[in-house]
Amino acid sequence: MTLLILLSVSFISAVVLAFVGDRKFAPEINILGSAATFAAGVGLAIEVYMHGPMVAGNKFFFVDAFNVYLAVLTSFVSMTTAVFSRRYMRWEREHGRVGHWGMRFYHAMFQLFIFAMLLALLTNNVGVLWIAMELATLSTVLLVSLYRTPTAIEAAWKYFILCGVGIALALFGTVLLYFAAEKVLGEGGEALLWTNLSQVSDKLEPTVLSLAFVFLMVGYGTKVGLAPLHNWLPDAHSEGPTPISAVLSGLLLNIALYALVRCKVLVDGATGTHQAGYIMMGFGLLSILVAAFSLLRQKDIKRMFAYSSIEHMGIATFAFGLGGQIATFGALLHMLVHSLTKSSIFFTAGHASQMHRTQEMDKIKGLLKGNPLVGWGLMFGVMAIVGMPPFGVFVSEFLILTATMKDAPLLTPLLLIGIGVAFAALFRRVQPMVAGLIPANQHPLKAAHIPVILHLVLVLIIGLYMPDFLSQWFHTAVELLK
Amino acid sequence: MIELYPFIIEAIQIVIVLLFAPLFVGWVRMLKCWFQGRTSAGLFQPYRGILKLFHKDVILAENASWLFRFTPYLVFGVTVLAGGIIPIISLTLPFATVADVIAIVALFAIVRFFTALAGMDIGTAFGGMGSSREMMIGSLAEPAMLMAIFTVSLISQTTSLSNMADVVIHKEFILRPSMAFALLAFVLISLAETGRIPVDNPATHLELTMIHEAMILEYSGRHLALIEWAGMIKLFLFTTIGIASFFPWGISTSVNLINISAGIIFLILKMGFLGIGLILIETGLAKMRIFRVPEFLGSAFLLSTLGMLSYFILE
Amino acid sequence: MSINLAAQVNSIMAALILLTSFGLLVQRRMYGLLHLFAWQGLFLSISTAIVGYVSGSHHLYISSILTLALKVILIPYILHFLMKQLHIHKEVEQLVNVPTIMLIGIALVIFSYYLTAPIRELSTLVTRSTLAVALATVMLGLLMMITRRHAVTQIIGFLALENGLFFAATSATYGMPLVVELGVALDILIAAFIFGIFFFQIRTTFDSLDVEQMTKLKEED
Amino acid sequence: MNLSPLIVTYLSLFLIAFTIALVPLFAKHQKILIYVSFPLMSIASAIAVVAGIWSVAIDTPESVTLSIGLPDLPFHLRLDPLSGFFLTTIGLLSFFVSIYSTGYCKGYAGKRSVTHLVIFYSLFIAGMFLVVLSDDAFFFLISWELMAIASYFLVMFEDELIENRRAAFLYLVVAHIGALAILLSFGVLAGATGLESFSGYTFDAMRQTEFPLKWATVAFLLAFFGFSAKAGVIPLHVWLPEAHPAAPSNVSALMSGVMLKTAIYGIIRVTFDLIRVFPLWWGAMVLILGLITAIMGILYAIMQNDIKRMLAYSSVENIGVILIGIGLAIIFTSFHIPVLAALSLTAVFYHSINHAMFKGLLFMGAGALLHATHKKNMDEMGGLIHYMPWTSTLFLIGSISISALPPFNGFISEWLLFQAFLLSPSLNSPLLNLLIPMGAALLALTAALVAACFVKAFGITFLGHWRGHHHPPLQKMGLEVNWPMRIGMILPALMCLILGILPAMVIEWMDKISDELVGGKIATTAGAFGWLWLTPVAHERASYSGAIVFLWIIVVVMLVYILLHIRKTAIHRVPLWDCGFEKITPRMQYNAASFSMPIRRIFGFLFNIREQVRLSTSTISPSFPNRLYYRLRIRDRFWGWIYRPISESSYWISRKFGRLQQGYIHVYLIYSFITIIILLIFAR
Repeated sequence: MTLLILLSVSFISAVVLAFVGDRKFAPEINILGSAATFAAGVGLAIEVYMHGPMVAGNKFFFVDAFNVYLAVLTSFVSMTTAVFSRRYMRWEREHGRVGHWGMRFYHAMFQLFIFAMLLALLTNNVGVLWIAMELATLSTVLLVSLYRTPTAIEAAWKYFILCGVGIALALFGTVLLYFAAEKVLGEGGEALLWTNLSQVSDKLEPTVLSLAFVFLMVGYGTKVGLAPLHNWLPDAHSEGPTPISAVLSGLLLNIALYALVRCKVLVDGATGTHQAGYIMMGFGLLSILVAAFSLLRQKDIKRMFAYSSIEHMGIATFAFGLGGQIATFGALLHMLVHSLTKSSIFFTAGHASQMHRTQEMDKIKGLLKGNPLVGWGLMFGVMAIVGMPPFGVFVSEFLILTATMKDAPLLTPLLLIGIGVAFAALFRRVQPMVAGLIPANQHPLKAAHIPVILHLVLVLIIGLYMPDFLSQWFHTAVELLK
Repeated sequence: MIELYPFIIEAIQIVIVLLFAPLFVGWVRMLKCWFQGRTSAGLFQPYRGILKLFHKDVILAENASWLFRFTPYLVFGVTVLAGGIIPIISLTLPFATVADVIAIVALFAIVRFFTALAGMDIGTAFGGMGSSREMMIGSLAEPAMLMAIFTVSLISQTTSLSNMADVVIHKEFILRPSMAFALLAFVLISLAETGRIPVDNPATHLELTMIHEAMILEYSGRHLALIEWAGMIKLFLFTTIGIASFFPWGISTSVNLINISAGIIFLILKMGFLGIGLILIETGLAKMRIFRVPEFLGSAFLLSTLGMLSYFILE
Repeated sequence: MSINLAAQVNSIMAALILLTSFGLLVQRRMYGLLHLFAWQGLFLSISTAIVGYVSGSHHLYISSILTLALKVILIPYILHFLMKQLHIHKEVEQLVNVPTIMLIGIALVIFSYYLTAPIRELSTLVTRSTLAVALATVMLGLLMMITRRHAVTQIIGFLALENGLFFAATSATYGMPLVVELGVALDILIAAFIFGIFFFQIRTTFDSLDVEQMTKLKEED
Repeated sequence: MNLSPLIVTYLSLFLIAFTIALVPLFAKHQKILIYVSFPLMSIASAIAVVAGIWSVAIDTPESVTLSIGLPDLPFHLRLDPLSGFFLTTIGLLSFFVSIYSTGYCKGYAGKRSVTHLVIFYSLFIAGMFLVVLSDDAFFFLISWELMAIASYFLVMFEDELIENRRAAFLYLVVAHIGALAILLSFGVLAGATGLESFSGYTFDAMRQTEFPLKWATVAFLLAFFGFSAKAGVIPLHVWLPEAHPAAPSNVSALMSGVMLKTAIYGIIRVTFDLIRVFPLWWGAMVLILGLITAIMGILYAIMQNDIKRMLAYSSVENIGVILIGIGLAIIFTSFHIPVLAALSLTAVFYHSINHAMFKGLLFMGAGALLHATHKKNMDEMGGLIHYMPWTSTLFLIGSISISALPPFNGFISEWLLFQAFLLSPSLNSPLLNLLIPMGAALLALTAALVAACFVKAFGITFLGHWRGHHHPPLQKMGLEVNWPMRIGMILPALMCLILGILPAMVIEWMDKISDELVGGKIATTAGAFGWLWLTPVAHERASYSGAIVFLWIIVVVMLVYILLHIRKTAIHRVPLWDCGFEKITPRMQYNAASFSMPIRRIFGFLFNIREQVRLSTSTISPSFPNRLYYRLRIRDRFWGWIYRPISESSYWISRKFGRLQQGYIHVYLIYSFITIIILLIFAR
């Protein structure tokens, strides 16, 4: 029941907003819808927490510790993003960057996007997962080109084509998966259900599955933003409206990674080797390095943080690939803290670029004095994202790095280089933005402070005191992913 | 009950240090005059100089600070303290345990530190120049000195000068290469530390060659007297350190009065000969340019390090 | 129609699909592309129907009809409409080094065959040998997207790639579950609308549909 | 509840938390904020000192597990003698500095908000306390980075200056990379415990594990690298002379005085407590690095004209000295000579607390100068002894102490270190037999150079005439700093003296630490002749009595003074003798650059020096130049050797990676294409 509410609220809000999305009260509806979704998500989480994993809707939906935590996270971040977008989009509209239609479109698509992500998470069907992923792409493609600038259209086109191709390859992988599962589970819908697949994974044909994994890896990996398939990501993040960048970075990447990890578990079960893990580690490592070194040459604030997302997705992918209790725990935690932190960074970065009327970092200065919330928010957000304790990202990086040191010590120098360079690159850019005197091109702005503070406080709390239910959750999820 | 006797010997030694130091300087100057074919002013001229200075008024620059006035007293006090520690006539000095040879070097470092500061206090170019050069020389001479003495102390397994001398006296005499290196280094350093030719010339006030004299150029009256006196004691003490580490034979090892007297006589004899040696060096060499001094001291440092190395490698 | 015959017909369809893929790869004219694409859809639809007949799984007929409606009628029509609107139906695209592209295409086919060989051994289905063709179609679609510089041709390449997927789904496995196929079809439909919007946006912003112009966002300086 | 050192420590930490909580209340009233928070911080620090001294004295480790942290890895705290000692050191200096800050920060009131300063200052001290208290890898790193972040913000306090920002950035990057290395080191250690669960991250688990040599070496090297980056060991030191001067002086005092010590603590903790394996070459490596750091540090210090930079480089030198001791301790432990190891460790501890005291004092003195004259460049100061009698005297005491002159404290630790060198017998290793004499030689050279350095610092700054442009700058006595600042400096000066004249007592107090770490004691012999005498090994071998030296000097000076003043002689104050010139000007004095010129000449090859002399001659009399330009630039060679190559190669790689993304969608598609083909081949 809660499951149905969870999915339907966002869908209904999308439909409603498609008609009234340009009204004055539309942002409130948006917030309300997301809040209801979040409440339903929490309800679902409590149910799962109490009674364990469940299958619902004629086996169509499947909820366990792994996806319910992501569902809660998704609905939470989308709620705070909705809160943020109220002030942010009002400003955009007042300054003529979006019109009536744009607003309508924006609000409707925002909700549809959330719906697609939740569907992708909660569905039991590998095929439906694919459909939902495609839907998530399609619903955001036109949001990226919302401002209709040449670069925005270029970014959206690249996003559309690259993710389209990627996801098509994932479908091929899904077909192969079905091809293998069919022989064990028989024809029909049963053969595509996670719940069934995971039980018989050791009976699936290993050669087919390892081929399938390649396609799934490249397909969903494109969406995760793993190098060298990442090229759409910085463009899309930098050109779209900031709330969209925040959810793309904070949520969509997670969902794609979720799909990947689910597939990896199946493949591992079938092949009995660690091949899938090695592939993921390779992609992860490459992404970390490429992103870290690309970070050094960024000039655009949102583009820079997009690269940082690639880096962190690389870390999480690497950790999932590494496997083992501590690394998997770290990876799950990393997904959580990264999306909280990164979305709050995008919030502040968005405000910062509004204040200076530009996304060029060289022209952004004196944020600490100009708008302490934005300044300190950005500063602490970046501190958190680069893995400074006591923020949560540090915890996950701590676990991942130490686990790597134990299981694959020869790779740690590469990880270390990546993390170190990313750290230096981010700080080199952020410090001049927050420090110093207020420049002439800075305009005062009423910032949406709740989402930023809320996210950062959460990340801080996770870093210092992880609640029991959360860790139990993770532990259950770790067991699932073994 | 603390024995009183050693304290009496201590007192005697300090008196000897205070009185013999000018005498030694007088002896050296006399020898120098003879060597250069001049008529000397006599053995006791240094005493007369010091006394005269004590009776003069003090002329002080307007901007001299308390540090400038305090330095002579401190320099004198520290030097005398060192004189109470080094075994000159006897090895059983109660003060000998106050400081070992490292501390003695550090005591001389205090002297240098404050003299250099005093040189800078007035704010003349000469003072700064003297201080700068003095610190340069000191920073090379001091480690070399330490190394030379370390070599001896490694052999005797102690850093207390009295015990070092004790060991050398009582051990069988062996020709050690390390000792030879150390001795050579020590001679070189002593020349530098006490401001003798070829490093510094105590007899001139030629502007650009002064080192020690440049620092104390502004002193007068009793301040100058104290500093001069302390300088003489320093020369004397360096000689006695050399004696104690390399030629300790003759220094009294007990508190016996006869031994003490013998020790004093031995001291006078050794000093006499060392004075001649010093003059031979001084007349044989010319004053170096200031930037040749690092080479000179560097070779001393090298020699002393070689001494220590050869202890570890050869012995 | 016996199963054997059906399999033979299906193989012919597969060959035709592969042929059209090659045709798409080297066709310069817009209209020609469109027609080829429609033909490919038609072959796909027929193949699906045959597989449905052979396997007895009736939802494949629905798939077949869906394919027919979408890939043969609707999307070509939309594309046709767009081309008219954007005045590009007469355009001829420059292609570089057709022989090389063809050679790569052939290499891809061989590669696909090589890859799917072990799987073919496993399969008990009569349509098993078509998996290689499906993979080759996917790869050729990707190759087409790589070699073409026009937005419309890129999209056609993309759709051809999806055809390959579809072909894999039907021929290798006797079709995915219906809900999945419906969903996929829906997604393609939405995608068709979106690229329609895109063509207009690109056209109005860049004055042409040449994607080579869209190289502002890059890391090189 | 029984009162125990750990509970006292809690009290201190709670007080710090309370102080931070108070800050928002007074954010609008900056003066009150200063008057409330800094005294509270000084009380908190004083309490920590009590706890530290107590815990060392009772020698029973106490540990506690907090209920926060990771789910299965709650924060572990432990107060053992080693932590207690460093707690004492940190607490002592922060006690003094907090008093000083009350006066110092008043200078900011009305000019800029000190709210951040207060918050981060408190967090910084709390972070340092927690570093030495933490007993698991995770909490250690949290505290470690808390310390780093807090100090980063403190360095960036005056953020409108671009060089401060650069310094802070450099600092944070090096600190973070160091922290990552430490993290990996803990990863190795935790991995060796099996890491079945999160409890493998506790230090206790590591203590109970025997590490295979290979992994122990990896862990040691990583930890050493990480801690060295923090401690400023050459060649990882370049951030230090940038960051320490950039911070407000009270913070510089803490950073140089005690923050560096946390790195020393880390090295000792990891090496002697957690790993407990002592291959010879570790010791040799630490010793060699220590020697290089010491000698290079002090040479760079001599070259500096900025007083705070000079002090920062001098901290590098002192860290080198401490490392020498650690290296010797490792060597002796590997040869199973616990007494000598204990002697070296005692020297290490002694020097740690000494350096905290005198470097804190000196930085506070530099702060006082900055406060009064708003200048950092020595060449613009001079003659301040007349205007700032307190500051000058206290700075002099600091200079004497750091120059290792008796009877002050610096001498004791250096003396102990020399003893350790000299007592080392012929060891069964040719390398060491070469290394130990060379080490002693370089240490001696360092000690002598320190004196030269501080003669320069004190002489140029406080003596002579004012060198600034406006002369005389200031009315007499108008410059002296306020009382809180004076007290903040008087106390460490007193500590310098006390530590200098009562070493036997102090060593007896801290002897348990080395006993616990290397199983050797020296206190029974060190204090065998009562508190007056320090005889580290045996009476015959070496002895020293700081108290007697001190008393003797006082007595003789007084005696001579009285004797000479029985007969009154007049003192005539006269103008300076000007050598016959018309007028002698302050510009004729030796300045900082000229003072260090001889040493610069001798050791010039170690630096990257560019000297420019240009004469501008008038056309009338070409042989008499009317102006002479002199320009001197001294750079750290390590910039060119290590840092620039790293940064340049990073940018080079970055450019190469940038080529990946050249904007053509076709190229991106080709990536996908190639990726999938490669993977397919791989998977087949």
